[in-house]
Amino acid sequence: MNVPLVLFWVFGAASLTAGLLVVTSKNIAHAAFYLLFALVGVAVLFLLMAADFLALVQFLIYGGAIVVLLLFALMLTRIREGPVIVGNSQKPLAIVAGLALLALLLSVVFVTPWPKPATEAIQRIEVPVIGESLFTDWLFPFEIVSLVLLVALIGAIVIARSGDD
Amino acid sequence: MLGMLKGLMTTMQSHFRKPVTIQYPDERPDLPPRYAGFPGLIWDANVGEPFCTGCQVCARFCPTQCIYVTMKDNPKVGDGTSKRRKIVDEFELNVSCCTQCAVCVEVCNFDAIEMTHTFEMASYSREQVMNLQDMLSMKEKGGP
Amino acid sequence: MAESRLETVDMFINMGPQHPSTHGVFRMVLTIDGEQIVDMKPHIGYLHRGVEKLAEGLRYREVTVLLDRTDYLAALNNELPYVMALEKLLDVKVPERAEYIRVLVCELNRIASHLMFYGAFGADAGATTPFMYAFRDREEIQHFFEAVTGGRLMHNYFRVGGVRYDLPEDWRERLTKLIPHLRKGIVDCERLLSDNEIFLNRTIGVGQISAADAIDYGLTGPNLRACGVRLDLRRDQPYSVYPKLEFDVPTRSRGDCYDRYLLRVEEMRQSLRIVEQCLEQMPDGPSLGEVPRVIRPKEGEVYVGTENPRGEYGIYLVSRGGDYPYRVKVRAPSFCNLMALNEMMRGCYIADCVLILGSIDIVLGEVDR
Amino acid sequence: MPEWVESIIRVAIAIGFVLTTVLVLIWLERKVIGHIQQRLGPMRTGFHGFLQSPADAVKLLVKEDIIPAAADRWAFQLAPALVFVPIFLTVVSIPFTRTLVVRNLDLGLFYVFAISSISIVGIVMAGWASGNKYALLGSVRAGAQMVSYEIPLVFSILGVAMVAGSLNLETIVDAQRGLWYIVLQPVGMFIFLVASLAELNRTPFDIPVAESEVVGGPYVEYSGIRWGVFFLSEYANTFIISALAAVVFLAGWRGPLLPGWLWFLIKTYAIILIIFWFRATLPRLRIDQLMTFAWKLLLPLAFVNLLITGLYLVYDWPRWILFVASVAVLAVASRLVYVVGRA
Repeated sequence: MNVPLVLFWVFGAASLTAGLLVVTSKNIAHAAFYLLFALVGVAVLFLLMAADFLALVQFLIYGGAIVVLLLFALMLTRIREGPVIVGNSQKPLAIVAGLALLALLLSVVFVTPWPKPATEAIQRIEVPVIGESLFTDWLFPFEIVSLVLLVALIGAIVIARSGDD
Repeated sequence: MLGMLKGLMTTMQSHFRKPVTIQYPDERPDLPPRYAGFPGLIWDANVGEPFCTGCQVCARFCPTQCIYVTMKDNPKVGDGTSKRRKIVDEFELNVSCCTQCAVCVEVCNFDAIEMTHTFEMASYSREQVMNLQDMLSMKEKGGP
Repeated sequence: MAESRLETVDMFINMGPQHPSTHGVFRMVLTIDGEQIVDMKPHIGYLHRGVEKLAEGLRYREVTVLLDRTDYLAALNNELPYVMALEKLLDVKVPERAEYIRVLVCELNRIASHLMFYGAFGADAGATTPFMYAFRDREEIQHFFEAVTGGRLMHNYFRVGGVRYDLPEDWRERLTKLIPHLRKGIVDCERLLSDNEIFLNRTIGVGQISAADAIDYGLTGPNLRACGVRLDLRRDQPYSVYPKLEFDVPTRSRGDCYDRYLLRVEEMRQSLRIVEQCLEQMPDGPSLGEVPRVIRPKEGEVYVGTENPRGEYGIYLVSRGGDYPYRVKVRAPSFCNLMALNEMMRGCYIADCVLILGSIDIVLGEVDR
Repeated sequence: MPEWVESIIRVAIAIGFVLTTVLVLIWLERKVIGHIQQRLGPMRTGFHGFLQSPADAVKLLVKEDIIPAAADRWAFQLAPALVFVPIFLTVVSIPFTRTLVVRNLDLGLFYVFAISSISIVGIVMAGWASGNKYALLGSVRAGAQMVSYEIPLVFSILGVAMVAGSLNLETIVDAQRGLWYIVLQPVGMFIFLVASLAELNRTPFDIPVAESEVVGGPYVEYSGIRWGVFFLSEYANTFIISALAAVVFLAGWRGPLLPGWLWFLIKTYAIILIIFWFRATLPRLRIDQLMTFAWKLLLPLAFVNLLITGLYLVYDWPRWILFVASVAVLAVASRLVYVVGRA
């Protein structure tokens, strides 16, 4: 039991618990706060894997921006108290979709040839390497993703604006 | 940007000017002679008694009715030292409602009240504020 | 796609009576959509002391004490219409020196009041220093008042037929020192805010009201003149010695917060001009005319309106004989100016609403009386 | 001594230093603003009121801890910590001198922004949990403002990272041998200062806490030491941002004659004094003008800056061209402030 392993278990468990609380918590703002803890926990896990750039991005984008935006949306749109939804016709479909996602993720976990622990040290990836691979090997996917995000952004603006006239 | 710079220069200049505030209890404000603090009775040094005869004009004219005066026969009339037949017995000023308007000074027929320079009336108990006989200045006026 | 619009609910927010920038105990119930104001309902009366009713129980000479406390930032300006009304009822002549003293202290008080506006307006806009600059200069004026009237804020100085005391012996030295000080202070004030881009952005076009609307709502004083209506009772219904004095009545055209601000700064300059002329022209003579010892006016009623720093401050005085006034009605400019608030505020932001209220320059003591 | 014990001691010293600095800063600000307003500021406690801040701190500590009935207890109590912790974590990577640093991180620059961005959630949480409409308004304002200003803030400093070719703060300082980056990146410095004022909620961008509008914003319901923690974090953040600006644009500990830590402190305090000066002079912007300013002026300006810096790097221009181009951009921008603001 070395320090990183203890930290891994602590933060792993913490982010899992926080994640569970996100979906079970009744108060939607609380859910957003729990989400923050889940995301920060994941960031720490990244740190433990020596992916410090990724960890900081996780902090900045997910912790700082996404959660705030979520809270923002919550505060600006007060949903009037409606009838409590008990049953949902989409439930079976949701179960199927959830199971499918689980299966996909599990297959990824088991299929990927992870480096065996203790046999080789985890390689620290320098920022320039990330930058270079993003702009050479992965340029096309990178641009596609950017485009998709841009389209989503414009779409959101269009939808938000449509009611204004 | 220029307007903001102008403002910034102004504040920079005033930073180097002398502060205008005074450190109050250590430095005292310099009060002009007319400064109207709480009213007080004036002492007639020639006779050794206040000018006030307790006629109650001030009490009647006071807008906030904060003055309470009673009158008594002047013991000094008998031996001829004083011409005042009546003299003030009790003079009470309710400081908590006196507005320092100086109407009492104006209506007084004997010029027996004046506005003192007392303005510090903070105290720890109501009694100290209410009982003013000793807090009012009996300023000397009209000596020989 | 109409349903997909995010549903937002208007929020009610209660601004005041304990809010730092409602200038006293004013309360506004704002209906806001995000940061924008949909509707505003003013609530007044938190400072109601029943001044008008109290005045009915006081002798004539005591009433000025109460009137001091209506518009407490320009106390001397409130006493003026009352004593003028009383003089009309009593047919008392006021000596010229007394008139000059009245104008002198009134104009100084106008400057003090406008400085107060300047400071509070700056504070509303979020700047801290204007307030201190304004108080630095206002303090000097109050020192002068201390020497002249004995009071700093509440003076009880004007009397039927004149003023209570003549000016103190050293008034000329004090005033000649005071005037350049104020002139410099106004320059400081102007340099700090008038050209500041942030301030311009915050105030230009905010809380605009048209001249026609302003007249309909009964605005008077700087708020009206900022819309371009040249109405100043000192010039249009001359009283006291104002006809003998030279001053301009500045106006602005847009009628927004910035114009109201700039107009008041300009008015301070004009008032300073009047003060200077008073200093030069001050005649000798008594400061209190021939006044009956007992003030008991004949039956009758009279209305006198004068130009207060906030607009037309009028006193409607009814006498049924006897020692006590039958009715003292105050036409309070702040109260009337406040009526246009809703008109100015609709559709602006919360931050603007504070500024607009500040730019109207109300004094709650006078609104609620 | 194991490494982790040493790190803890280093962190403790750094945090202790920042806490003391905060007390000094609060006193300094009150003095400076006092003198600007021709007052004296605090004078009673100690020499020229020097002990005023400790006295205030003691007062806050012994004050009753009030949690409003309408508040969301859990979030209300957590929020101060969520603001405080990230800000004090950022101290870790600030190099006072080459040796006086808790930990020299490779991603030091990025680290500061990434970690401090978490504190926004704390402020929003505070406002939401107070159960007060003013606090809610304030926190919505804070969220909007800080999220939007983070973008120009990060982009402004990217130019420096490009010129220095590193995100390591020590390397950046070393790269400024001979020429400070304020010369090469004046636009970056300008945007950084402006955006960090907004990040810090200081005048003219103190919109979230504007006392004349939302009476203290997210902190309205807080009192006692919880409020003190917010206050502390705010000033600590002021210090850290100024220190960062000193390191990144003013070459940190580099300077002739005087020892490095002194140079560092002089530069940091110069920037802090400028921030105080602004606070004493400028009125506050309105929320929509603030957003316009960020998105329509600062962000494009940051992009232009990046573009020029990129061109400079790619085509290997001489340094003076970068300087002249930057100054020209700044001049155009200062004109645009007016035009954009008016729109």
